[in-house]
Amino acid sequence: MSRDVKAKPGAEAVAVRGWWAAHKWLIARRTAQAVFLAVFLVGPVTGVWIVKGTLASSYTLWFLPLTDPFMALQSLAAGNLLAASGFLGALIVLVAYLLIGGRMYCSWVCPINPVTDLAYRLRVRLGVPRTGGNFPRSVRYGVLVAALAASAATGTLAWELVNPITLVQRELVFGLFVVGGSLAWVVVLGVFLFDLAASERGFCGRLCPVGAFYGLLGRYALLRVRADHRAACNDCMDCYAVCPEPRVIPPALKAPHGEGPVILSGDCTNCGRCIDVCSKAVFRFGGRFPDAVKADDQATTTHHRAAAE
Amino acid sequence: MRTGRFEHEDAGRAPRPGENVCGVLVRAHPGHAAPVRRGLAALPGTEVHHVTDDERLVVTVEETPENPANETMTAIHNVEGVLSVALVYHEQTDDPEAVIEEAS
Amino acid sequence: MAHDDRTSNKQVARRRFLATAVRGVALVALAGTGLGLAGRVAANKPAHAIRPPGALDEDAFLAACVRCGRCVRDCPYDTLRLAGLGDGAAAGTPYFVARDVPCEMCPEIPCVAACPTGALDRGLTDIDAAEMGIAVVVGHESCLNYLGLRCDVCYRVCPLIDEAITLEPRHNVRTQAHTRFLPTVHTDKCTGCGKCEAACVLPEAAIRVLPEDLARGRVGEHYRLGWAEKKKRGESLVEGVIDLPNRGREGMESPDTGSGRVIDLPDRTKKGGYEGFEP
Amino acid sequence: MALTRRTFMKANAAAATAAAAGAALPVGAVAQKGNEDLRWDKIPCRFCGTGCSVLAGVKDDRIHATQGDPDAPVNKGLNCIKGYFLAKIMYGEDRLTQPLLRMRGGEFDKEGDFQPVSWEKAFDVMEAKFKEALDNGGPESVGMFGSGQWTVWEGYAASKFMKAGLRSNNIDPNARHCMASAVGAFIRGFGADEPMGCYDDLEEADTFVLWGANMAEMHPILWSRLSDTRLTKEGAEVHVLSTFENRNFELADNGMVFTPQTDLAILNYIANYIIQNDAVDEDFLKSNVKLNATTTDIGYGLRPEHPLQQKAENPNDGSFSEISFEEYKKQVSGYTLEKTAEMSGVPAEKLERLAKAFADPDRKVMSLWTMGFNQHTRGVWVNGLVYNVHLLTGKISRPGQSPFSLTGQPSACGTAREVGTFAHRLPHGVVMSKHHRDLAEKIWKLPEGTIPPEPGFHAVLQNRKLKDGVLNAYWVQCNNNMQAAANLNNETWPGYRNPDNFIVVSDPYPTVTALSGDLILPTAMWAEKEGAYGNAERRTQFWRQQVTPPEGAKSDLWQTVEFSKRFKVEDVWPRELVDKMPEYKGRTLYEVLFRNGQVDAFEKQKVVDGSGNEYPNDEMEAFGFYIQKGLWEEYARFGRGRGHDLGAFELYHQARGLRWPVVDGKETLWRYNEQYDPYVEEGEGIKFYGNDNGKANLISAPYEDPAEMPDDDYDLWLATGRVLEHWHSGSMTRRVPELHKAFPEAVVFMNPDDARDRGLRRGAPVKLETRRGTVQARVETRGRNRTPRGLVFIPWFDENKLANKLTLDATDPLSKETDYKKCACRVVSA
Repeated sequence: MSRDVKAKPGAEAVAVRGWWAAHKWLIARRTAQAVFLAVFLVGPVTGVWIVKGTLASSYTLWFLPLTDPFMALQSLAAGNLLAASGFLGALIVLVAYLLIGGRMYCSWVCPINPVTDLAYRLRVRLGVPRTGGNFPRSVRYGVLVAALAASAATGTLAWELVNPITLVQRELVFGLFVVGGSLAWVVVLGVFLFDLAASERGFCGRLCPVGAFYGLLGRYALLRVRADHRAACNDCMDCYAVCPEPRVIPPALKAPHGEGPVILSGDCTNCGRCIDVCSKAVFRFGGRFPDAVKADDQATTTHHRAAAE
Repeated sequence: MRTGRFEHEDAGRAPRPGENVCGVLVRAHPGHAAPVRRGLAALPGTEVHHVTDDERLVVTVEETPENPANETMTAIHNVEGVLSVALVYHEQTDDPEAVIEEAS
Repeated sequence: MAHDDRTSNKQVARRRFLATAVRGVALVALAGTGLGLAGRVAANKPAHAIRPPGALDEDAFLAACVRCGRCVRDCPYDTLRLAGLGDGAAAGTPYFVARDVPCEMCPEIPCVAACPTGALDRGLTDIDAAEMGIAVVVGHESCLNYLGLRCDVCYRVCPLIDEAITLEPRHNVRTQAHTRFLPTVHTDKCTGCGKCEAACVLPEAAIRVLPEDLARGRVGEHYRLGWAEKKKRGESLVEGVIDLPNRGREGMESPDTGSGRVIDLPDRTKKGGYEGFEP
Repeated sequence: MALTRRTFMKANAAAATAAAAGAALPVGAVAQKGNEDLRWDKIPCRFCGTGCSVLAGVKDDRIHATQGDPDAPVNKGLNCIKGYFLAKIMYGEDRLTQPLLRMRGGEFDKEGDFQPVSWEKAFDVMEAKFKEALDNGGPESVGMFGSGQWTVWEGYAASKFMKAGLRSNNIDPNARHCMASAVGAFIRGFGADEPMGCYDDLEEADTFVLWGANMAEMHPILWSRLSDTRLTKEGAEVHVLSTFENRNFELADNGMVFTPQTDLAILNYIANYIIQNDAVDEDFLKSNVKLNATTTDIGYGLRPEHPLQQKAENPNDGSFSEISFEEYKKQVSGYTLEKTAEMSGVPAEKLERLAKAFADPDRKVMSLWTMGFNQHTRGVWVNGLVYNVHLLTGKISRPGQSPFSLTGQPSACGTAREVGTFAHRLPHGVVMSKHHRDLAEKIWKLPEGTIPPEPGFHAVLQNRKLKDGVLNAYWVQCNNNMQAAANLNNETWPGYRNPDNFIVVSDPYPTVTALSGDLILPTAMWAEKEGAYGNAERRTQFWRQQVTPPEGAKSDLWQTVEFSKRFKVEDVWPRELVDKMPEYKGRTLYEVLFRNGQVDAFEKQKVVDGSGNEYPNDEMEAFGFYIQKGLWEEYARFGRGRGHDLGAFELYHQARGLRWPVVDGKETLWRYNEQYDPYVEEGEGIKFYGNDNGKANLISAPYEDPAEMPDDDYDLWLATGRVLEHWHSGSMTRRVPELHKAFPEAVVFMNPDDARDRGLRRGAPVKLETRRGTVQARVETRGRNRTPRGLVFIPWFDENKLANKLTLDATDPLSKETDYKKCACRVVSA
């Protein structure tokens, strides 16, 4: 993929399939993000408690404990074994993401995602050069290890001291997120500027150990984006343009016959944006196993350019 | 506040009035509070603020160029009817006439 | 990491790879160090930030707390606050400021029940056993009761009145007619709920709840309290020690000390005084 | 005044040296850091009857600071937490500065909203309403409810205005809720009101018995004196009786929680014990005491149609008749230790220990009581019973041997009792006595027959008569009776809101009472006027006006006297009366009552203290003469030579309070004792000269049940009371943020087991219900008050939780004082 991405990827899809169809998953995703924030806010605002707590750990209605497993891992690294309910909650979340794909969290739940998405769009619009901040995507695994190591070393949940995700969500939910009320908004601004000016899709794609953790978790998930109709691909590159982790596409879209057409990388966030913007309706959500569907496998083994790294 | 200091650091300079202020507790012989009070009033820079029921006198001594505080203290000792003299308080300032801001 | 290894670009690619890799390693190292430092800083909780009942020791608490805020949510009196970034206590952790809203010591301890991690110890079932901190009378010169006035507001608001705070009566030497009732905190009973600090009527509270490590004094292990040891044992720790009678005071020795001073008080008379007591 | 470092250093030096000598420098001798130019002057504390003296520091016409007066004999520089905040009580944000009248369309309307009006308009409407009531219903239809917080001259002027001016005895103070039972028993027993002893007894005695007085909280400074004696005197001991454990129990050597009302039995048991153990001081009894028995089954002071009242054989009968010692002995003999222990629930050994303290001739016993005794449907009886045990043993009128009634208001004694603002009282004596009326009419220069001979409506009756539409024009000054009166939902509120009635409330703040009225008059309070208070030990204290009130606020004295200008004698007196003194024809009440050549005898003058500082006096300015001095000197004529001698006006501005009778320039510490009391001749020993026979009346009275007791529907006792932080209805203390925070809202103190039985945890919101109303509050099972099973306690300071919606308006049929300590209630989860 190069800088020849269109200013408006998906324009063709809009023309062919209509605006709604070309934005279906984006809208669904933004709605989900809003809903996940809203359910936490219903209680404090109306006094009717559906969910108490934050993304770190919550209690839904009268029965459902949920705990962020990465949080649990940090806590474990810091030397603490969760209490039973917290442990159960972590287990539930773990199993859920094992099934649906860990990075679903990143694209459907995480409140930082809209911020970095916005930064990316602005970056493209403004034509900010990609040079400078492009450190390896694998750095996030390093940060993941560093966060756990720091947790172990300091005996505190190290990443949580700076984690913009929980910081923002927590402070939104607890009404602290006001200018002057707390510094969390500075952190958000920092993430935004980092992604805008320093590193393309830098935070989520290269730095965030939460994403890294969920990426590892999502490696064997059942729910996948499939390029079942990859034969129809006209190489318009729109899917690459919108994909936050473009490297995950080629193995499904362009792999030799017999491989694919399922996006199997744990890094895929299941955001579904590629489904939206494809005018040829190449992609769809489906199971991970090739025999689960009849692949319309017309993919060529023609040379293609791998995502440059 | 520096207590117990009677020597000026620049000993050659004559002290200005009010540079040194001492609080002195004077005990009078029983029945002698009144004459002691009069005797102290005659000493320069000395002021009696209060006489307690048990004939102790609350006195302040301000240093003057003519009478350094230590000499005044000695003079108090020599006042008729004085039983004991105890220095309780001492304060020194470089600018005795400085106006202190009034707190409200 | 995928990269093109075609010979024509091999050199360039390798250099580029190395550059990014070094940058990555440096970044990870930086992140690790930064996080480590942040962890240290976060551990420096200000003394006025009191943890909820059942909170583990600060170190263990920071390891356990996932900053979910559920204890804050379940506090019926809105005592607990969630630390925002830059509030002093580690961001997202629960605390309260006794001077503002003290802990009301709910018998069912809902904050502990809400905690999913054990950062608030579920072993705490009796709120009276909570050790959030210890109240300390810090303003001996400003405390109205020390001055002889009758305030004792801290004492009267204490949920463990007469246990955690008692009033120690002392003769008012100045007036010769009144009693000074000195509020005295008993550290083994005080839960650190902070009602006393909240209620202190002074512009700056003369009694304050401090974290236990700041509030507690300790007698050195090299010294024992003789009277306490004797009471514990019920008799003198050394046996077989004798004392000779004092001439002229024979028969008046106290059996305990053998000294001439009679320690045991005589019987009370009808007058309310003691037998043989002459004022 | 600019201060140089030199003078400052000198001041510091002197202060430090004086401190080292253990001596306080006289105020003003040293310029103090931080408050150099505050003008300090003495003033008694605004709150309780203890009568602590404070120094008020004034700057720029505002009290900036106060301090306990270190030389005041009562408190020696100390204060309780309320006194500590005195500097703040006048400066609440909602001070009233304009008269407020309920109006609609520019005119008074009972259902209208409060709107500001001028004083002129306020008095116009008030005048019309009072005249209308007088025309339609006569003097019976006007009334006034006053206060033990009035200054002496305010009470005196109000009493004179009502009783002589409007010829209505319908004036009563809120002291009716507080001290009336004590007064009743003093009069019945000794023929003269107020304690024989004084606070010096607190150091002289070695045994203290607290009968329903939570001194630890309600009289904090006196408690610290009592405690000091307990701590420093060999063998001193404290006995505490209460219906629940309060803070007194902390110091108690013998703490007793008894079943409500059984104090009657306990006192009879003590008398029985004294007799059975030959501990009676027979000589004393023979020469100083007359034995009597009271009429029994006297009802509960409820409305006559109330079933309980109908059942009583001798409702409201206060008569008593002489009996022999043998008869008395027989009457108390039924109160054996076993029976009394069973009735009261107090362990026998504790009761016996208490009885022994009285019986032991070598123990000096001081009995202390307040509302536990006075707010009692047998309040006069139970007050009398404590005198009985003191009289039997001769432990009275001697240092440290003292039955001592404490007071709740700063001038319950000085104003309510001494001035005679009760519905049946005059400055000397009672309205029922021709002799006393004659004296008052003579001093007041009024025609014979001016003062009506029937007692007026007392506090509780006033509310009933308001509700019944008999009392129509009503003026409330210096109290908060809508919050304080019992059964307010069914009696007080309907009375105030009765369309036939016009209610005027004078207050510095918008209290619930003010907001329940029709016209609110903004009042100048405490240091904003010259004043005099009399405390519980007969100590009269004066103060000068320290600051000017907020623009528009006027003192009660000004209000009463100014309003009297609105009436001509012809408006209020029948023609026969006016004809007796033709010189009063066409005169206003102001001229007849206050410009009578006595009250206006003292020219306008400068008010100056010992250091030459000058003070304002707004009333002197308004009326053109030294009205406070005139009222004082006229009032003092009632008492001089009659056992209640007061000193000259100026003397009180100079002294730190004087205990009357003040004779030959000396105070009196112990009355009725030749050694201390100038009224007792040499050789007479003890003489109770209030009674013509010189003897005290011992009045035997039995145990009788209270008006309402727990039953199946309402299964708990309800007691109400106070807390240290708030004074009475909280109208001043709740405006001090720190005090408000210290005790923000009323809670229901309940036994933990009772709470558990009802499924209530500490802090749970509950409904506290009686047959008369419901209050919602939180349960408190810990803290300062520990109730036994079967009893709950709620303080009544909180205007958001009006405890008196619950209480029963049963009163002592003799003193007419309400029992706020006993009724039946239940507690359910809210």
